[in-house]
Amino acid sequence: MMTASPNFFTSTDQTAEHFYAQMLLIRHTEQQFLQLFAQGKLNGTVHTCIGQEASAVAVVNALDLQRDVIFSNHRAHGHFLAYCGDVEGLLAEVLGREGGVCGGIGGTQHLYTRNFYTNGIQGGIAPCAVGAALAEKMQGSGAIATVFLGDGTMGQGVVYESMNIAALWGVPILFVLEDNGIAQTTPKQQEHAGDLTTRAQTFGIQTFTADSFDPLALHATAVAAVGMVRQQQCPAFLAVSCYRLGPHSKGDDTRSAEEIAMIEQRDPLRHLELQLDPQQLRQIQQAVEERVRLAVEQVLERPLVATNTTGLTIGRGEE
Amino acid sequence: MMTASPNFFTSTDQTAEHFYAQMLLIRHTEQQFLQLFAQGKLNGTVHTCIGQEASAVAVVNALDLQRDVIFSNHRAHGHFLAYCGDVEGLLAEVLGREGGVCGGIGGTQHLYTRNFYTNGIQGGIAPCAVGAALAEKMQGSGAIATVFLGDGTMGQGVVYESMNIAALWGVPILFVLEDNGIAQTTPKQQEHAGDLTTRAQTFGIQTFTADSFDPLALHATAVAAVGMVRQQQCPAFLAVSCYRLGPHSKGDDTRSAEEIAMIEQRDPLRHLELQLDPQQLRQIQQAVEERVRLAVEQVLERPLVATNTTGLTIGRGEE
Amino acid sequence: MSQMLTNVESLRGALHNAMADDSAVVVFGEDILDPYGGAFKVTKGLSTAFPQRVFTTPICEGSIVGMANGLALRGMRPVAELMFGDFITLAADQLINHAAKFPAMYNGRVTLPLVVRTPMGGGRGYGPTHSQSLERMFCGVPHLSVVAPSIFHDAGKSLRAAIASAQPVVFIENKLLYPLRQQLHSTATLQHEFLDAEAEYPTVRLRNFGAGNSPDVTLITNGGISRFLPSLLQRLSDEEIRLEALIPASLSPLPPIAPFAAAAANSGRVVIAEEGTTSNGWGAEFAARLYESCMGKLACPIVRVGALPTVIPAAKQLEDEVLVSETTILNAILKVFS
Amino acid sequence: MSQMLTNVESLRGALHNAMADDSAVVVFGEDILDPYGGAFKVTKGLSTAFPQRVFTTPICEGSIVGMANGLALRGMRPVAELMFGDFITLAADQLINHAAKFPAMYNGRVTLPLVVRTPMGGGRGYGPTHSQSLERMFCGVPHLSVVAPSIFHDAGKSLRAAIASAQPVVFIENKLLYPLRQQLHSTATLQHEFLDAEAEYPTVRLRNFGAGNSPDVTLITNGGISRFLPSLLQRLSDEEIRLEALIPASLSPLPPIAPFAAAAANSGRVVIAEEGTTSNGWGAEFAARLYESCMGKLACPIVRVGALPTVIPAAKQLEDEVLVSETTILNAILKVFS
Ligand SMILES: Cc1ncc(C[n+]2csc(CCOP(=O)(O)OP(=O)(O)O)c2C)c(N)n1
Ligand SMILES: Cc1ncc(C[n+]2csc(CCOP(=O)(O)OP(=O)(O)O)c2C)c(N)n1
Ligand SMILES: [Mg+2]
Ligand SMILES: [Mg+2]
Repeated sequence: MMTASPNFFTSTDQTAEHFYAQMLLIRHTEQQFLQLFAQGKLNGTVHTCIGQEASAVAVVNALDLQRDVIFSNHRAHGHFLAYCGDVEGLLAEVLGREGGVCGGIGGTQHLYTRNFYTNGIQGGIAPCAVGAALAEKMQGSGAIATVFLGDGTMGQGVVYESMNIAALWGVPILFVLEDNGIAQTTPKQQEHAGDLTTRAQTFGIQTFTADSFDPLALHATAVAAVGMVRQQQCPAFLAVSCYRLGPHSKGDDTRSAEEIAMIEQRDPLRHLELQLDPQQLRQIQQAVEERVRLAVEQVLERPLVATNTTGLTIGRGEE
Repeated sequence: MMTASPNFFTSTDQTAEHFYAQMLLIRHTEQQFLQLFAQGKLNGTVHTCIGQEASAVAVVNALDLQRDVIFSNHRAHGHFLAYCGDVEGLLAEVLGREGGVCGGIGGTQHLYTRNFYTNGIQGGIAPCAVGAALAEKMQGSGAIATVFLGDGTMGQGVVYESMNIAALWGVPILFVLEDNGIAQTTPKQQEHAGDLTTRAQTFGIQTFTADSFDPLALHATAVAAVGMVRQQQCPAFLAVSCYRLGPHSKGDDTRSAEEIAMIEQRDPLRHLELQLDPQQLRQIQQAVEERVRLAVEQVLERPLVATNTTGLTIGRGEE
Repeated sequence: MSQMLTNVESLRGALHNAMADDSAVVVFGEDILDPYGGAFKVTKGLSTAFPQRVFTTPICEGSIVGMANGLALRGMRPVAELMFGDFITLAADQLINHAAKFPAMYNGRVTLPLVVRTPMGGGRGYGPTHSQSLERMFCGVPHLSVVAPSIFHDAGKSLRAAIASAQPVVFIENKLLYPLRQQLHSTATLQHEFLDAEAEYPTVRLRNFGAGNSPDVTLITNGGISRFLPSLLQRLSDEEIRLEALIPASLSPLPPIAPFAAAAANSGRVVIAEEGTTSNGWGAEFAARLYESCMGKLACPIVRVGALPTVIPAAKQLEDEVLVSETTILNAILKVFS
Repeated sequence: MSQMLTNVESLRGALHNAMADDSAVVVFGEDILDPYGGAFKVTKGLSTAFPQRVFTTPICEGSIVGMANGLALRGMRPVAELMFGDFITLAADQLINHAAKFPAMYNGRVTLPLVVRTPMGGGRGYGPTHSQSLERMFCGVPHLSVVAPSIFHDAGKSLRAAIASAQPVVFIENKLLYPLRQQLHSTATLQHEFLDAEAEYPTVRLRNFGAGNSPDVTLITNGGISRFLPSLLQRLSDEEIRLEALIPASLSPLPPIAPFAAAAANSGRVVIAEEGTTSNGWGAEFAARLYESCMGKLACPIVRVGALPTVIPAAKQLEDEVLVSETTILNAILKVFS
């Protein structure tokens, strides 16, 4: 049974309750960000992954977190937390408090920890991920790389360059398309002609599809995809259909109330709740709530990050 | 019957002898360039389309040359001559003599005349062509745009961005892939994973394929593709398989003697010769030889282009 | 005097009027359709008014500018929006090797009336890839103009001039200026005039002192930095330091240097402030030209201020430290003044 | 003294040795495999010697540099070749928003030992999109180095230093230098020394006069322009004009200005020559810094020479007119000398 220990979040248990706990942790953390922003305690912006937590949890748990490399994007909090569970490091980073994973320089869109990297330029990270996967292959580490891309990001040509090279050279990389059907405010039909998954196929890349509404099934598919990438040392493409429940960043949601209501019906958290024992559910909920509440409290008590942060003075910056 | 008049080259006759004459004119002009280079009379470089003349002639003749817009690349001489037949304008441009179509500024890779544009950056012209086609559509001119791309150029992501937009917005553009199986020195198998034509299909673009070995059949296919683009106001993709008989630019051919010998078997000019009446053939050959010889003579007598060329002083350049 | 427009209102109005006046004007960009109207709302209302000529695009900045190039070559007047100025790197090839090349390399036989609008600048906590001022990379590119109105310019008028231009223009907007009101006239404490009112992109001269006096210090700046000036001029006025600020809207090519050199020689003390980093920045060229024209006439070296040479951090206090502030400029002025 | 290597030999040797010394070095680029060995033959022989670590790529400059970024982040030492420097626009986003950002924005917790090699420069009649010197766009980008050896530098040694560097380097080669022999020692008529021999990318000092004399004119230049210097120094020597030329290999960040300022103050007359256009060029920053450090010590304004502000034409006589020649530089020197 799930315990409320602070690192239940990084256990390797792959059960419904474990996934639920991780997803709920992400959900709560994201909600905190929106609230902190509303309270004026968060400078800048955030793109929350509310509604898409299952994709983060199910895919990241299919990886070998000791060695695999992850590249993510503007909507990275879920991937980050599923990877390392470092709520405080993330909160501090976004809130500009001491102990942020990038010393407050990166902020929400530019996160780094261990083998986890993000950037705020849509698509540009794709060839970086291919290069990283190639490095792992050349070094014989057995690791693979995974890169998360949104449906809108599939508009960038560099993604196709990357798929071509990955397939041509047998690079062990998993392209994960998180297809929430929207890019900022633009629905997928106004972004793309044809079908996104078959685009990957034409590069000779094997594709997998799954729905985030069923996290365990998605996880099984991700495990298969990851296994293929690792064993065959070649790319795979996993299209995850999911829904963004919240706004793009803060208040910028132009979708209709009906559409949002429809999307709420597809909330994978609610779906998982039905599968769990009510008592266990409450226990997890309490544990997660407590975890996030304490983390926020604790991080808000930390001093603002000091201005002599090393990142700013390295190399060229010393001039 | 074919006459030796200087503008037989721009007649709208679409017969084997007409195509042959145009192809031969291109072949001779290209050979002159290589010779002039060898003689030290040509500064810089040229990429000749020797072996690929059929693609230029068959596709360009499928267009409405009064209004359609053509975008080409580094290997543009054939497209240019098939479009306007201006041997002198091309020679003068590449030789830096007066009367060059771009005053000697552009040179071989940067040609412009009327509705015909080229640039030396692989792939970058593709979105320009989409924009041009969109302009024609918005202006209701009935014109379409055509863009010539090599197989190697399909490595550039911007080509996929362009196909996506063209398909999404119903832009009347014909993408012509001139697939000669090589990019500079790199065979297609080292440039691409999967199949190039199906890549276009996944954007919902209708594709056509043809072989330049049979110029009349290729022309018929191009006519069908152009007709579809114009009538349905949507993109099409025409994959032309062809062979580069000459080097990439000057002496840089790393292919084996056997490979070249094999390619020579696929010379569409020789193939067409078999279909023509021998007497007619000789007449065409003489006429073309004469045309090119005189053009070269005449252009070499012109003064070098003067240094106060207008292009260099417009706008920002005046500073 | 009637209430001045904000910058975003001025730009929005200019786009509306340009589209109404000329059916060749087309507008492109990511998420620019109503009701959203673009990330910074400059295109708000446009797609409702001109549904046939306003296009929301896929996310592909290279092709956005590439398409605009093709439209411009074929008789349209495209105005492309890049959502953040940082993404202009993705359009660098289309700007430099296409837009800035076609007219000249085709020997002047085509025109390329392109406008690429994009918001630059920090101060909003968006972090390293959403806060830069990268326009300096495009300054000095032959056959390409870089234009950046300040709050003392009529931004909409500058945009109309860019749209009317026969050559490609990178049009820089500043995120922090959008909500600010333009200040186009003199006030009791601040003299506003144009050095060259008839120029395509005029230069503003601001003074915190009256006629008959000469300035103590000359400040040359542009774009977003202008937001500090109303307060700065007031503060300096309180300190009885007479400041003359010159604010060109054309960052590249630079406007004729003579009036700037005359002003610099007059005060003998010059500060150049820009929002981006100073090394190889806009101000480097300006400084070099001023020195060339003012040999022996400057009392002290020109002081250039700009962002620290590093990334722009997300955390507010770090970002404040890296970016230019009113205080940075004030200190530079006090430095040359002393 | 033994025959000096040509630049291309020097660079090729450095790549060989770097690959032999460190199995983390990987080399990428278009058409770089043997027997062709790259458009300019710098990689010739490499794929035969190291078949597992030399990759010919599809035509996709953005992803070439992007991949190199990923390799560098994960412990490799990638050296990417862009076939022509003009195509660096296509990699601008990977250089500026990725390579130059990762180490700093991740708070110094990653390194990014990337080298992007590319040939710049005209003079070969390749026309507007194959002849530019675009490195100035990357000068001043924080956390990115721009390095360009001259014929008076050991190009291979500079390349080794770039490969050994923990941060990203744009390494500029000049097309016309490839076949020229490096000149690394003094001759009867030309004094060669390094200002800062221990620096990562040292600055060369050349003089056409002996010890005990002071220079009449200081020339500051870099890269491809160095090809004019042997003849130019000789010609000036014949005219009894004493020239001191300073040739930094690090274009950005600039080397410490003090020795340059001392040299400039010593002669009082400075010419800066670069192959690209001068507006907002490398020389603009150099000039601005020199002026700052030499107030009152220069006899006349610094003269900057570079390409005319337009495209680089294909036709030889037009190209010659647009690009810097020995004569252009000579005239500039005579101008400041008089
Ligand atoms: C190169 C680039 N262009 C544009 C943007 C602005 N932008 C940030 S997120 C976004 C939408 C992305 O949509 P999608 O890829 O579907 O991801 P989602 O937001 O749905 O997770 C846009 C346009 C950016 N960050 N980078
Ligand atoms: C952006 C860019 N990258 C590289 C080159 C150099 N280059 C010129 S032609 C060529 C090969 C093109 O191959 P392909 O597209 O197949 O056309 P082909 O030469 O076979 O006609 C290359 C790499 C270029 N001109 N532009
Ligand atoms: Mg999406
Ligand atoms: Mg080819």
